[in-house]
Amino acid sequence: MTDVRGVRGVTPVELTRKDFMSDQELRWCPGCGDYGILAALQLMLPELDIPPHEMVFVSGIGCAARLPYYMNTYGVHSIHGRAPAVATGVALTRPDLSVWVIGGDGDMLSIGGNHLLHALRRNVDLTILMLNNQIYGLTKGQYSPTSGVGKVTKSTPFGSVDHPFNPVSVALGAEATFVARTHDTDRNHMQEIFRRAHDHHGAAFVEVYQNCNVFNDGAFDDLLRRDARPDMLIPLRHGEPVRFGAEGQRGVALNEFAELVVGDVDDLGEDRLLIHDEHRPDATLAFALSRLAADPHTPTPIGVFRDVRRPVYEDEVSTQIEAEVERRGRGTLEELFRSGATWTVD
Amino acid sequence: MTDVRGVRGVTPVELTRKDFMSDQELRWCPGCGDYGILAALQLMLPELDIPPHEMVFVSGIGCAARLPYYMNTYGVHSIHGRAPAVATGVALTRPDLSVWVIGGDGDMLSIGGNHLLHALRRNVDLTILMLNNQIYGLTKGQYSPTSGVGKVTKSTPFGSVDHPFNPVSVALGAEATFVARTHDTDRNHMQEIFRRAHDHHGAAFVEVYQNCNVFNDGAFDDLLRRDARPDMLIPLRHGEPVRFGAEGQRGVALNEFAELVVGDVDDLGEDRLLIHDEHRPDATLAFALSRLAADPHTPTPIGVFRDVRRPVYEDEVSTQIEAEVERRGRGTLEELFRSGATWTVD
Amino acid sequence: MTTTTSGTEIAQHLLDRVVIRFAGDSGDGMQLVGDRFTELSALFGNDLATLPDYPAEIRAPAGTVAGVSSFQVHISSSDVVTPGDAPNVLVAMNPAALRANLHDLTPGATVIVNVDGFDARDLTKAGYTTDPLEDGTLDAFTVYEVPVTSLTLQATEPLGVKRRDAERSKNFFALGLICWMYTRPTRPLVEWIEGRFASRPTVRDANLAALRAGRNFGETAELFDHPFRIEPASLPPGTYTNINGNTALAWGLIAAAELSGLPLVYASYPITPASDILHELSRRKRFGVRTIQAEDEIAAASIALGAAFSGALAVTGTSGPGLDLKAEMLGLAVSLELPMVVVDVQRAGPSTGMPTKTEQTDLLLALHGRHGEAPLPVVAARSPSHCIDTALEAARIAVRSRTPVILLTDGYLANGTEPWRLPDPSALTPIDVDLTTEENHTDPDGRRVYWPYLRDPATLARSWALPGVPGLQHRIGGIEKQDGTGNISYQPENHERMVRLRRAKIDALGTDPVVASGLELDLQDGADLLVVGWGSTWGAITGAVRRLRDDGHRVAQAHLTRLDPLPLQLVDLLVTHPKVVCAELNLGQLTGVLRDRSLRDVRGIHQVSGLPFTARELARRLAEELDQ
Amino acid sequence: MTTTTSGTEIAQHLLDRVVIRFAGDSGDGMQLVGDRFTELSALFGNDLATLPDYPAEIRAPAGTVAGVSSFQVHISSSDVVTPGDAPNVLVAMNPAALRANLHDLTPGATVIVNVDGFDARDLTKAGYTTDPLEDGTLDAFTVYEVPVTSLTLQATEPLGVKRRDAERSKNFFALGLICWMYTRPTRPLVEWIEGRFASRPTVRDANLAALRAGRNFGETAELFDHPFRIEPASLPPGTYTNINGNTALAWGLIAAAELSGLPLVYASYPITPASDILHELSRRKRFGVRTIQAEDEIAAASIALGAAFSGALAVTGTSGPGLDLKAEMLGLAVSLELPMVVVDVQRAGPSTGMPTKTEQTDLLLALHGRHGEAPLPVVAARSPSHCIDTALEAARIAVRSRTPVILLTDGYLANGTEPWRLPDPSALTPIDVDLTTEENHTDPDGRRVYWPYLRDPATLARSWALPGVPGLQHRIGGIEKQDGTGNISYQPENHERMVRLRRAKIDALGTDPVVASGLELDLQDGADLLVVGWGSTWGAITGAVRRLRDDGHRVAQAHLTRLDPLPLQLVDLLVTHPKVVCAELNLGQLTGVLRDRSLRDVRGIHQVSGLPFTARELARRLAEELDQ
Ligand SMILES: Cc1ncc(C[n+]2csc(CCOP(=O)(O)OP(=O)(O)O)c2C)c(N)n1
Ligand SMILES: Cc1ncc(C[n+]2csc(CCOP(=O)(O)OP(=O)(O)O)c2C)c(N)n1
Ligand code: SF4
Ligand code: SF4
Ligand SMILES: [Mg+2]
Ligand SMILES: [Mg+2]
Repeated sequence: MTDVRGVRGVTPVELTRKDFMSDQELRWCPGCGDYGILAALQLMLPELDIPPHEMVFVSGIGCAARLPYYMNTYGVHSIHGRAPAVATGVALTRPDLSVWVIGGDGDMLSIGGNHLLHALRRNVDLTILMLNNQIYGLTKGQYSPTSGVGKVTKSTPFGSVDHPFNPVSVALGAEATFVARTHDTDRNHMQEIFRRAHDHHGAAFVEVYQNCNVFNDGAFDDLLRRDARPDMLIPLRHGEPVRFGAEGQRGVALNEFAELVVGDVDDLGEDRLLIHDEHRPDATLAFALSRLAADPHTPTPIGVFRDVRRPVYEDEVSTQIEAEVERRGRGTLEELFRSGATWTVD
Repeated sequence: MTDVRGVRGVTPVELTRKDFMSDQELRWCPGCGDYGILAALQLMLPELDIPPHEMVFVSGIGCAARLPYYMNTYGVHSIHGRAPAVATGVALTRPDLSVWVIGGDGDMLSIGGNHLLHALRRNVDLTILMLNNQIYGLTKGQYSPTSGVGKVTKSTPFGSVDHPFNPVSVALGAEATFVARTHDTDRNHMQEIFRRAHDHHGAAFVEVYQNCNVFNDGAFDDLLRRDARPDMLIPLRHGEPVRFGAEGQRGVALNEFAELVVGDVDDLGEDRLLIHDEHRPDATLAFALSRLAADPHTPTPIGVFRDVRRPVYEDEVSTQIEAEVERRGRGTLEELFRSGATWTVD
Repeated sequence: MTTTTSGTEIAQHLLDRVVIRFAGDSGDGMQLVGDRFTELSALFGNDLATLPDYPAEIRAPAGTVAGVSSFQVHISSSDVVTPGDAPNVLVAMNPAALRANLHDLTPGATVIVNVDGFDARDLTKAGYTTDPLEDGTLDAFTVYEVPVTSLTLQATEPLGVKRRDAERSKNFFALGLICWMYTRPTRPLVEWIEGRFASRPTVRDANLAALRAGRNFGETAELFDHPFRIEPASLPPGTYTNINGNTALAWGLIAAAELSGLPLVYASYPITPASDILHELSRRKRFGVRTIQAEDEIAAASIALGAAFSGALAVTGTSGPGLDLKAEMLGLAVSLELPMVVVDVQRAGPSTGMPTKTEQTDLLLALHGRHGEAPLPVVAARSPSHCIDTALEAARIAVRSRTPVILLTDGYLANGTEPWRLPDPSALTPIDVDLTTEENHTDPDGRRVYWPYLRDPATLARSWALPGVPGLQHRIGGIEKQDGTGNISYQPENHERMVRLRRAKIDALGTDPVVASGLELDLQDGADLLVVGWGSTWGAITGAVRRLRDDGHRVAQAHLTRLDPLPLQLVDLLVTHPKVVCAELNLGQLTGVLRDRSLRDVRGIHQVSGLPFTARELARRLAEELDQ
Repeated sequence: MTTTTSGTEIAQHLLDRVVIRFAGDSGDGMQLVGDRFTELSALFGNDLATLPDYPAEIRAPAGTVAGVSSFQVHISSSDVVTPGDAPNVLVAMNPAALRANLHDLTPGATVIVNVDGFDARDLTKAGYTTDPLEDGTLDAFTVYEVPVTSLTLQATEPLGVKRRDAERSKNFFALGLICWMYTRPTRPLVEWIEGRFASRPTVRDANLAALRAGRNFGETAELFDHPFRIEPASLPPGTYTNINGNTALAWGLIAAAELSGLPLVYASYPITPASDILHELSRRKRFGVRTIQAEDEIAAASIALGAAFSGALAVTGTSGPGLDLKAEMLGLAVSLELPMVVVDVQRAGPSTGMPTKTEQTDLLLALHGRHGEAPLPVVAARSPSHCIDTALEAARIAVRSRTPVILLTDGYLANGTEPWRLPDPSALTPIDVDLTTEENHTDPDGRRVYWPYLRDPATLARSWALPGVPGLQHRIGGIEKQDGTGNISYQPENHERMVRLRRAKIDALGTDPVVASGLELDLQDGADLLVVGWGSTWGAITGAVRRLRDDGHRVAQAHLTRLDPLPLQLVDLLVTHPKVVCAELNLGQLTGVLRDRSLRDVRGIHQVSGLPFTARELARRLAEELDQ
């Protein structure tokens, strides 16, 4: 079999943001949170030392899903909801590539929920960024599976009656090995989380809070207003006690029912503060953290909830093939055709 | 509008198992676990005092999904994976009916995973029984999303490389309000759990361990062999300490990372045993319990993991309609047609 | 006619018709002024038709050609069948709008440009290297250069509005000007502005000021000689409302629910251009409508099927990509023989295609897009308001034959509007549901039992009993069923029988007296040519046929609103006309069906550009066929 | 010929052909003995064809008609094209097996019954009220009553096997008996049993004992006069293997991967009757095959698309319900113009239908089942071993034209077997992939750039560059693309152009020298009738045409293995023959296409019973058409 993968490039000496920018005009609404997310991504990527031609960005349909067009990498803008599965096909075929999946909350949790779950369960080596604006942007403003109860939108003029998903909980319930959350108002945090997600070998799921200023403006303002952040964002740092507030005066501790509670450190007691551990084999701690905030209106953890190692799907597939070829030799058509009973007519 | 729902029957004085048995011949393989599950169901149903004509059983495709044919109720044997959505249509239209969903692990967690998740999230008033045999029975033995890593099946002759779902964790991650687990070797336990699931107002998800003696015989034997049960089944009882073993000598306690650990009660200390609480608003406790056993080969909790109240989807839909009719009166076509600007030509 | 608005010589005061296109940036509010002008003209009594056209889904950068949004309206004192071929008047708010629309104008047309939008940066953004106002580009047209932005700013200055906000009112300036030009009373507009912006008084006042300023500018500036007048059309007496296809469809479904006594359940997943049906129905809680935004289109179809089983008038709506996804569930509905309406608002494909553009390319998908032999009726609306009738017809057929029905509209119908004469609701024909409420068969042992697949001998429809009725419990599924009992059957003869029965049941609709003919005929004795079309092209084909007749040709028209079963007389007509041409917005999907059925050499006229036919272009192509 | 095995008078020792059907309960191992007998006959050198038939998916209660499983094999010393119309010999292991199969026998046939299975309870379970062995039911047949069960028990008793286990060997007794009757050497069978049951010596020994006992019973019992002999067929020289359609398809795909140098990725979701393709490929890790059991059919298609983009020979396989689900992703593949093979093993629909039964009802779904204008090539296999060639052809077309290709087989081909002559692998034609590895276009400013939609002028195929190549980064999606650059374009003219280009690209395959004709012709000078068919009916039609010719009719045959684009000469043939009949296992899906294209009154012969045509019945119906 000839090598069809083309010539592998030598990594350019120094990659810059520009190397990752395509020539296509950005088509999001002015003020859209997607701009900042794209920028954070393009600023971070050069650090990975992977040339753009070894990256594939796969998306479904939605405003968020337009992102691959703006990346000077290989890219597939597929159809609504199917990006995790399309990306699985890429990773399965080409474990040598860096494969990214971009989509919105509707794309990934409504029509595409199942593909996301199975990609996480299989632990395919994908970096999945879900841009959560709690709305359908592209179709001009219907509620999404992450919109809150009571949300008035075009399809819920009397307020939504659907209880929303908590994307971090969903991912953890689906056996995800890496789960994190970040937001479009902190470029550094995004860059850090994107890099961590990429560095994780296996499926990495990142929820990015994103403002849709046209159809759901300010959905995350309670958290992300500059003055609210210290009291509303709970930064997760591996190995450190979970605390927040301008003076670190607030903290998170465990109660007797395996649940986490938020309180003043003075009341909780410093030594009772939860020490965050991303690497627990048991997903419960991460899940408990995800339940701290039912919606982005009470103190909400951001950062890496979970980061554990587990065999990666395409690696295991390759291993089985290699082992078999090793054991019994590469098959030939001659052998294949003769693998059943044969007889000869002269 | 006329009432199209037909004449509502008066509940017969005394319902019996026979009232729920259809005239169709059972077509499962001899020895299949599905027989016992059907029997438990038909034995329990009379207790509910709901006549069979007010029940609808909806299923997808699979061996398990054949169950509705054997029930003397209304029933839809739909297509693979879609039963939770079809049943949502039934419940939305007819909140007066008792709606059940039956399916296998492939039906509900592979092709139908997303519909299950959304039914749970919306909290549609459905009683969902997932008969988990960790295999595709109907299609003659391929691995399922609950089959363990390394499982050799027709489609994985070298052993599966997919990490399986834990159905209870998946349901909890998807905001389920009622989650339980039972198994086909204990008719009383099944009956109790099925009744509890039915009594729950909202979506109730029950995982039933089921033996497929033809394609996956003995998958749960480590737990369910008569002699193994005391040491391998951890019965969950609301308000009671979680302990098991022939003499109750084994127990479950919390560690500092919100995780649960299994040990000898003597080592753990009686007072440190976890007290089970089905009604915690926070799903973490239930999730922690679900993580105790990664597969049915180590001590595994059975019973009700979680049972909380949350507004029910179709109730909320009805409420919005009733409130609007109350407020502004039932609409007429005359009004509807005139709801835009009109003009008259003489 | 069109010449009356052109040229510099004194034009007639009285016009029969005019086609105006408002064009500007996506953010310029062109759809809004188009809607307002349309409503004004409707209230004034003109007949009319509209064609909104907006860009790709996400807002393109301001000032670019990709970001142009336009709204065309055709108003007339006589019968209108299309939104007009080429605009007589183009209002261009910026260079991109001019550039994007210029090629649709015919020489002599009037162009009103907002000169304030024509600075060097704007020109570059639009891709102009020289200024079209100066380089002769517009020589063939009557051009009015109006400083719309600055006049709007001037007019709103006294109100103390911020410059950025004031600029937003410039669309109302343009509207005021056009209202003056075509002698529209602005009273209803003022009221509308007052109502709409009641909670935002500054915006309200700015818009009112801009509107007045535009109007006054027309009256006082020496640019225009005098206004034109388009008399009210002599529409049949009655009360009218201006309606688009999506709203009409929603109303038709509500009417069908009322007429059948079945509760309406609408399950859908948002998709352009079908979403507005969901939006409209979601608002109508007072009519008992239950809407659900499903997790995807498969779920929407599944929910509809569950609703149908439970006794709802079950409907699911979508566009092409969603119809693909519903295929398997539709096959189940065919097998279960449950009533259900499936709306497909077609858009340009394949795949994501061009979501805001129109096409008729889902016909063969609707007819054949399910595995196995899974026939179902397919109907299509022929104009925006006809969506109401089509919804009623689809529901009637679905319930009568216990079958899913596919209802085709498209982007052009969905967003286009026309006046609709309100019917008397009490005069609408009720939909007979004919539910089974007791056992319908006697066992050999004399026991009365319920057989879900017992059929009406005339319609071949199966019995329909709803959950909740004692004694009628039954279970149905997608495995082949024994005719009568509905029990699972793998018998070869039974399968053969059921396959043919399901087809015969659909065919039986062709002769069913309760069902419409599905054919709109405008024949002509001794016609040389029969033009066949279906669905949304009715207006354009009618317009083209009129033109041909005006030119002295003898042309007959047959327009299908039902595609399966085909209308009964159709094959006869195909066989008896010397020439038959089928015009459709695809590569010949109906054409192939007609050729198969009639064995006539039916010729096809196809266009697959995302745009509707214009009557003029169609007439030209038909004339070519006549010449051959 | 068939009469030679019937009657009680001395029959000929030498037979030209025989059709044997083994029938018993699902648990009786009929498929196994059928397979074994087939292999034995293949090794012996007969030409043959087989038809397994098993019940609905879950095991029905033992002893019922619904639970009967059967295996028919047609062996001959001359050319075999079908598994035979009616069995000459029926082996019935119980009353249900007799009842389920009796109606397929013609008078004079031989029936071998296991009388031990005929007690009152067995008869009742099978629905018999009187004993068919005594009530005259079998008067027209030669009946041999053999106590198969008790003789098996006797034979195995010395081994100390438990009764229940010993009973399981009774299928080998029946096999032994038939082997004696048709003079098959049992040596290979003995070896097979020894190998297969090596780890379970008791089972091995019981089976061997039963086999011997059955053989000896034939030799010693006075029931049978003498054995028959069917000489080896004069097949062309070469090495042969007996192969079913699913295995053949899998091998064809592996061969295509080897011939193209592309790695094979097969993504699938289990579904009857396609699952065995997944099973077969999953075993073939030594060939570098990557298989993935996806979460559903949509995911399987998505994974295949991702694999195609990344440079795999991407394949997804399914049956009808799964093809419904793949529709939207196939539309994307059409739009992305990526090579991909989509296998549909058709089964009886609509909906779940009858999963183990065969049908040709997905043709129009394959041709038209996607929204928008989304054409793609469709090919179909005409016999089990032809699945190999068809897989190669599908892959060749897909790669050549950068397009998804639908490959149709069906339940009959999937499980039926026939001898296949092994080709010399080195003589197979390589598949030229023609990847682009450097920039292919020069910008106006002289910069070399990569344009993914630059086309080969002959095939119209677009350029294909794989991720990993520096400088060729590109992004493609389902929104309409500008021809050449592949950038998003909403331009009406571009869309019209692209729609027509995509169709033209498929049509171009019709004249492509690298592509097969797609037509199997067996013409006859002055033929009165042309019989057209497609796919799996080739054997039955060929058999029917032979019969008609034997009866002196002049009949031509044209068999399609490509349905889009239609083979070039086809329309000519349709127009030049006095009568044309199209025979297919649906309600006339190809028939309609032929009528449309040729405007000839092509008549249809349809059967939709879940069973393949028999040559005899087809000949009868064709003769009727000839008489008209
Ligand atoms: C099969 C299908 N159904 C529906 C659509 C319409 N659609 C496009 S994007 C979208 C949802 C967009 O929301 P989200 O995924 O949250 O992305 P956002 O636009 O908010 O970034 C929908 C419903 C489609 N393109 N395809
Ligand atoms: C769309 C579709 N894909 C595939 C199938 C084939 N199929 C039927 S049941 C089934 C899975 C059965 O497994 P499970 O749901 O676990 O049920 P079980 O038979 O084990 O009870 C599959 C793949 C189908 N019927 N429809
Ligand atoms: S609609 Fe919302 S999410 Fe989409 S581009 Fe505009 S602001 Fe961004
Ligand atoms: S295959 Fe397995 S699950 Fe299905 S009926 Fe048989 S034993 Fe039960
Ligand atoms: Mg969103
Ligand atoms: Mg299962």
